[in-house]
Amino acid sequence: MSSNTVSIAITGAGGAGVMTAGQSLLDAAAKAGWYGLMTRSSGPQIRGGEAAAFLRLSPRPVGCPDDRYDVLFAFDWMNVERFSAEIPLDEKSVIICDAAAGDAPEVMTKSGARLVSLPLKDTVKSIPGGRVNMIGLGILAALSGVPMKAVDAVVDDALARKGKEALAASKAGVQAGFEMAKAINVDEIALDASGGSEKGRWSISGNEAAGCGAIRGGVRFVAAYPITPATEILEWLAPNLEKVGGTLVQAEDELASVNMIIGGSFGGKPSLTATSGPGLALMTEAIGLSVASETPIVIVNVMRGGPSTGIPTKSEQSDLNIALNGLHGDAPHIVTAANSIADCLSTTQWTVHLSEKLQAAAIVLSDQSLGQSRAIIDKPVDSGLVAEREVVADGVKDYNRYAVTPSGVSPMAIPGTRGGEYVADGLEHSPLGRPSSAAGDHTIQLDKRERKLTQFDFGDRWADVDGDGDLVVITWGSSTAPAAEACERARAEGISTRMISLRLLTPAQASRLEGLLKGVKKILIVEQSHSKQFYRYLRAEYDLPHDAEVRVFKRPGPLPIRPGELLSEIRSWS
Amino acid sequence: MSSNTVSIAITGAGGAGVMTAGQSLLDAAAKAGWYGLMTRSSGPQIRGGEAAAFLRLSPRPVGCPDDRYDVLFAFDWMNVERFSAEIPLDEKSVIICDAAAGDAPEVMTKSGARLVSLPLKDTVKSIPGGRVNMIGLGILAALSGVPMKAVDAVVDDALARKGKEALAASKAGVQAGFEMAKAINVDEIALDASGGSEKGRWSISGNEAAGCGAIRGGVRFVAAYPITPATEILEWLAPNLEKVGGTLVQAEDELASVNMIIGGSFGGKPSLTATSGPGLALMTEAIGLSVASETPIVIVNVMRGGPSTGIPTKSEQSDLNIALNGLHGDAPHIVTAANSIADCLSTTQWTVHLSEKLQAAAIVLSDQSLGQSRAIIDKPVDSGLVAEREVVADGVKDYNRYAVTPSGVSPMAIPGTRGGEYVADGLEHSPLGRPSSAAGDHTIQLDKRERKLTQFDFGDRWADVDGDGDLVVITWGSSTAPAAEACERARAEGISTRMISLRLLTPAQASRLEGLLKGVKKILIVEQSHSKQFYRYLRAEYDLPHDAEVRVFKRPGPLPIRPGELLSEIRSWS
Amino acid sequence: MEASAARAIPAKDYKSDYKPVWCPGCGDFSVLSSITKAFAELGLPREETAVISGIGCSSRIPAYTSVYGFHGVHGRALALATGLKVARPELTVVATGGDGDGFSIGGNHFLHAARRNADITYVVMDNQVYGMTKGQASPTTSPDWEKSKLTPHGTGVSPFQPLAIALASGANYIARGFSGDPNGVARLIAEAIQHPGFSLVQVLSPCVTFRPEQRDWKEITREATVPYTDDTGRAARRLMTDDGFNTGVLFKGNRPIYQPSLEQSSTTEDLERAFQV
Amino acid sequence: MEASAARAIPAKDYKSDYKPVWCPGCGDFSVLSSITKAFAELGLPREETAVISGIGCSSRIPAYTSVYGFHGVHGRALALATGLKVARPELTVVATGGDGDGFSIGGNHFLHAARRNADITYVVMDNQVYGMTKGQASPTTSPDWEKSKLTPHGTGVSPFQPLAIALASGANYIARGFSGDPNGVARLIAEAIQHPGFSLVQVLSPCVTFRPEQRDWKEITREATVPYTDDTGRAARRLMTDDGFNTGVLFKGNRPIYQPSLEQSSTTEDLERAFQV
Ligand SMILES: Cc1ncc(C[n+]2csc(CCOP(=O)(O)OP(=O)(O)O)c2C)c(N)n1
Ligand SMILES: Cc1ncc(C[n+]2csc(CCOP(=O)(O)OP(=O)(O)O)c2C)c(N)n1
Ligand code: SF4
Ligand code: SF4
Ligand SMILES: [Mg+2]
Ligand SMILES: [Mg+2]
Repeated sequence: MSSNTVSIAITGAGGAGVMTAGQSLLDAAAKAGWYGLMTRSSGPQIRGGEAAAFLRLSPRPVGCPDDRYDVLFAFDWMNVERFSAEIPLDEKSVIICDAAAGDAPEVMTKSGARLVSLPLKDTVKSIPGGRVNMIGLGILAALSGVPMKAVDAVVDDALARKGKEALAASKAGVQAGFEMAKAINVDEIALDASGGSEKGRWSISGNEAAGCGAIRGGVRFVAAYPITPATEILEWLAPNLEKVGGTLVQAEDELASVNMIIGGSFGGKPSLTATSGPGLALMTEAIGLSVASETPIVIVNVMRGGPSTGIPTKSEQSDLNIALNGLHGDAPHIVTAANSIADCLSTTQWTVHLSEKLQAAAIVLSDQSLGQSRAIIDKPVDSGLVAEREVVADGVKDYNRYAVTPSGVSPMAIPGTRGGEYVADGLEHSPLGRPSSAAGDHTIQLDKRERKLTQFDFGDRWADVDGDGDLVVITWGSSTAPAAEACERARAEGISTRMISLRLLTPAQASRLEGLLKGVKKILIVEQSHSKQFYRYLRAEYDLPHDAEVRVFKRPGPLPIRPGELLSEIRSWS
Repeated sequence: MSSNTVSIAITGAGGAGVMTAGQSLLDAAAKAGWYGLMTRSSGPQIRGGEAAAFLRLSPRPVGCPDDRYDVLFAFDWMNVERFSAEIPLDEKSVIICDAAAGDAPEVMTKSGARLVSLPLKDTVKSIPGGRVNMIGLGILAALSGVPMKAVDAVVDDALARKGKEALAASKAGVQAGFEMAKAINVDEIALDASGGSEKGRWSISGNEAAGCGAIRGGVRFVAAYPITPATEILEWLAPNLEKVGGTLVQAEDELASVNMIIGGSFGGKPSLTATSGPGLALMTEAIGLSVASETPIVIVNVMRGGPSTGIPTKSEQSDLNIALNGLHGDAPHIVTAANSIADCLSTTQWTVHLSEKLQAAAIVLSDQSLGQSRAIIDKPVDSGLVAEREVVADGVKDYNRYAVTPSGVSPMAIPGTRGGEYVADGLEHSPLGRPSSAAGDHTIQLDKRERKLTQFDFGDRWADVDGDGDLVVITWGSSTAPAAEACERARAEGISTRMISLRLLTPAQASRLEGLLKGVKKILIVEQSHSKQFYRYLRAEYDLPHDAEVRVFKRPGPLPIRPGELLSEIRSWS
Repeated sequence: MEASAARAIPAKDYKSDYKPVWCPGCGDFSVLSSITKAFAELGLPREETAVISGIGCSSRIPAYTSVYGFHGVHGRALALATGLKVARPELTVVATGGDGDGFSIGGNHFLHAARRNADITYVVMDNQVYGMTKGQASPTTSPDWEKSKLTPHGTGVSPFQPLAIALASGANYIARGFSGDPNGVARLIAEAIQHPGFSLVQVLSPCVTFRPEQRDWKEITREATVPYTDDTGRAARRLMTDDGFNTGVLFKGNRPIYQPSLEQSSTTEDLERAFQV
Repeated sequence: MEASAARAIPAKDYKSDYKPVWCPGCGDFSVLSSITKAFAELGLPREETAVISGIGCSSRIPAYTSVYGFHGVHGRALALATGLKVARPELTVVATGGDGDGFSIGGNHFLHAARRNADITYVVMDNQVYGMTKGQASPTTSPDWEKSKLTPHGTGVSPFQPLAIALASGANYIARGFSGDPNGVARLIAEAIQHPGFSLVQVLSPCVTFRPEQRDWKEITREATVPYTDDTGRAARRLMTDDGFNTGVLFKGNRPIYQPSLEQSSTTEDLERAFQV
């Protein structure tokens, strides 16, 4: 809802300070008590190429980029066409650029946006040690309505240790920017600064949130191999885990990392790894070992463009297939999906809890757009869900590791437990854990491993359900925010819609979803994949009402699905 | 159809010669112009433990074990209970055992089968150098109606190089068996030996057939890592491939083998590997590379019990999920399934052809029950389908490796081709093959890779369809033979049924299958998995008629699905 | 560890009552005895000990012991063992397996476990063949062995030198034994467990089924005459020129051990403060 | 190969017109030049030459050449290169990549490619870091490098010794160069291509972004004073005690090459006769 938010794109060559400007603006908005979201984009250069920061600020929580940008701030025009598809502009948009940067390229101006050229480089000359990006920060703060005080506080925090002169130069730059902004008529853009409230706000990326959720859930052992766009989970965990008595091992590859966490979990420590598609592919054999041996592990998979190496730095929801069905044999496991940056925390925490409780392999799906974006959110409430593995006590007698139980969960012996000595096995086995190829044992254990998942009551977290109406939008993961915003806008227009975002993908909660879909006439499925992976999954696992019309809005990455596109879809159907 | 076939189980301790007796009987039946099938089973010991051979002989082609055994021949009772679930007996069955072996165990006799105890060990004493299993061979040949002449010919072939005395001893043993058999009333069991015809019969296992199909299809490079139950494909290929100018590399692991064949195929040689579930799991990352780089490869996956190491020596159809959906990203590829031992040849050959034609990654699914069983079949007709890759000519100009074409197939340059120098890439790329993260390039290439599969006319081989009626059995792979036999029997009882066995699993031929299902009221889905993988796949990919009742007959391995079980299911529904 | 109480456990009590699937005469029977003897000699509490393996005939060993164990997937024993050891440093962790499991599919973990040098003992039953899959060449098979249908003219490839590779990778204790000498092997394993860091014990363990000629190993193996060294340069030269049949300890080093501390210094709330705006 | 015609191709024509994504100053620019110089010196026909890589900054190199190439998945360059070479022995196959790609995730293929000894040249741009993923420790990173958030106290693990491992595995030619000396590296690569079997050329190639201190390498690297040896024992000792900065050829061997013959002796029908009853 553009009226309530402001969206800003900042672009420039490497070294222009695009990210610093964007990050500072986000921080300042947070200090002012607003919410916000910042995503990043850059060219193919490893370092130092053109970069873009995309911000959306609002006094209300913000889940995804808006349909359009109010402001494009271009430090220069270097390779800006690379980003043009990501920066929808229109006649109400303002393009601000440095007068020294030359003519704005056609791909930007053809939108009809108002072009404001300002003497940035010239101005900065008059500020000793000043940098253009601080002027930009000042302009953008003024434009968006972020109070000067908040910007100052951020600059103070960031530059305190750089010395007085640097600080003064930056502040002067920001001030100059504020002044310059007056020349632009900004009333249509700027938000009311009074909307904010400063209570317990967090600034966090989805990857940090996943790491934090892991620790809250009780994870104390992590082994992993770096991969874009999951690495930040590990980079956050490494120094933090050790503070709470855990540890992280950088493994030689993903085969090692997943087997290491099986070892750590066998040793009684809730264990986790994080990766992305190519790494997940390498892990599936051992995930099957976790399933067969009933050794709980959690894998956070941060999706990127596929197939193969694909588009490592961009988002896509195309690892759904492999997460659900990528294991050989009949291998029931858990797949959950985080549907917002904040939810990366709570879904990871919940998944650790489930994995431990059910002695199951569990995959949390996140993606690049959640993991590598930073949001200002409310401090997430702690669900209190932690690892609670069912174990046997020291001195246990006649222990059967894979005993048949009504719940399907068999109490586990942790090394150190006398009488519990057993051998975990990936071969099919008897209740005692001895290899067996007997049909009876196979069926008993297959039933047990299935039962522990299907009989468990997963509670309300299986999905987020919002609104009412007989047009239902079903979606998941990062497509949730645009879908939710589209539904909200539709409702504002009088079109009643219901939004269902599945958090628990498998075991499928068929009766729950089917219950919600009774009598529904229109189903819109929204996903960011090329081959309709989510749609196929829904068909396979749920009886969608026969008489409902089902439409699929799907598109692969890298471009985000925007709320307005979905709104059009909904409108055109009503 | 018991009336037309004879089924024999042979059991005994390691060293008793169970397999030799079984194999000789099968060979003799073949010499007599019959068809037959032999499967093997053994205890957990690596070598030298108890073993069982299961035979079914008939003047008509035989695709699967029967519902029951006419004869159980037990050299001894060592751990025979291990096999009891695999050997259904009834009052009409005959159990033949050595008088010296002690009492028959209750698990065998409770069937009510007639017990005939013969002085095998005693008799053999009178034959210098004689072996009990040759007496057994004689008895079983007589019981099943295989003429003495055929048995003699087999013994001649097998023992010629062992010297005259060994040969004489064996023949004497067989002769003694023939005589002994007269004491048993065999009229109800023995087939009419005249039913056979000796024209061009082959004796082949499914794994050998897959190897042979690979060579017929044009495969000239193989890299692989041994794994049960796929190894025999490689063991057959290694010495044979080199004779036709190809080669096989034993790789260090499956990651190497799949990447090696991508290298071989990039070099222009049709390339293949063979594996089973755990190996396939390790290969999925690189299969994605084959998809993205459009380098054709074929993987024959011989399924075994899962998940994880599971039950390596037993059959199950539970790698369907991973074969269809085990790749990360949107990665369209080909999955075919062989539905008989002979079809392992033609489906592999066809798949090589498809993979090369469409520059696609292709998985052929077979399983342990096909791969490691041996059948007497008609010499398979050569379909003439071979590798025909679309390539560019030497001296090509302005070459774009990933050029957008209507078919989706872009002509490939093989190293050695001047002007064709290009870099194959797993990163998303432009038509020229340069890395690109642009939304446009991604969509173009995703569309192209999908289009080349969906637009291709796969012809009639997509499924085997047999019979008519509004009860339709849909199945695949090794479940086809029992389903086909059940349908045949049902028709003989006047229940009209149609059988559809899908050979092409993906790309799904939706309009073809849906066409066949129009107006159908009863659909019986048959598969050997625990989690209904095939059923879920059908739901996801096809619109099954809304008003049809769908039932699923599924069971995991290791026990085979028997025709009679399916017949009961069909009967109870009619 | 209550040493005296624990020391009371006789070797046979470290064996389970589960009958091995091995062929009669397989060298692995004797390696199993050596392992249990070593455990008994060190008086290891059963519940504080774990045997981790991959897949292969030799990798079946955990089930035949009475300690904790993990029979994982092919080639990944050392990774799993590393995770266990790092997460639970107080346990004695012994990884076991075959030459195929350890040096072919598991080669990368072998390199990196040796280099990382966590306190793990790795016992490899080397029979120069893939026993479990019925007789293919392994990395240690000599190039001219023609009995596998997969390599009908032999592999044509020089054998893998596990000890030289272990040394170059960073292993801290390197020894070779022969399964025909179970007491000698038991001593090597006990010492390997006691020596800090990554210890490799290669045990020549005949596969009587697929490599019956290995019965001759009892004639060929001999105790090394040169004492072990702690000098990596000298050890490298020696191991590169070794014929593969010298038994005993061949290298003992003092390389740094990998074991991150698991002490807690903060609470989750402390960490979370960093997110506050 | 039409040597004289081919020899006419200047080094720059082995470069493509595609701009590298590398950071300004990255050592890999110079390695690219060395590779193309070596190709030019040997007069390799472009269409008979292939450069195969995995994933990493360094692994981007194939696209910057004008010969055939494959930018595969992380860690598998040598496997892919082996398949290509065995299937098409007449091609010149050069594998390239980084220390992470080759020695971490690709370690097993490194071992076995060296052991197999197919006629491949492997050029590793060693910058002791994962450049592409923004600066984590690689196997060759020194244990006390604390700049990666993943290992905030350093890895604590001894660096991987690629040359010693290559030797122990069976490589046939082992050399080290420094990207600051592009002509020297070009010579090593050319010689490596000509030398039969598996050749390793480790090129110290600074990552100016994540390891700016590596600019000092130009002061530290030096030409090796001892000439190379063909004696594996002596080479082993030398490489185990080497400090990692001696450049030049360090080992040249005569180990047997892996190249199955591809001659045809039968028809498919001949083979099928074996199935006839
Ligand atoms: C991923 C995978 N690939 C292949 C196999 C098949 N496999 C099982 S054991 C084995 C080799 C075992 O050789 P080794 O480790 O030497 O053990 P041995 O049987 O000789 O004791 C192989 C190839 C497997 N189980 N998993
Ligand atoms: C299976 C897989 N795991 C992880 C990654 C992420 N990744 C890409 S490059 C790289 C490391 C590259 O390091 P190096 O080979 O040293 O190359 P450099 O960038 O330093 O030249 C990693 C971990 C990946 N692409 N695939
Ligand atoms: S096959 Fe060889 S290694 Fe395996 S149990 Fe038998 S003798 Fe031992
Ligand atoms: S990050 Fe390092 S290795 Fe990568 S391009 Fe930049 S300087 Fe080179
Ligand atoms: Mg072995
Ligand atoms: Mg590097």
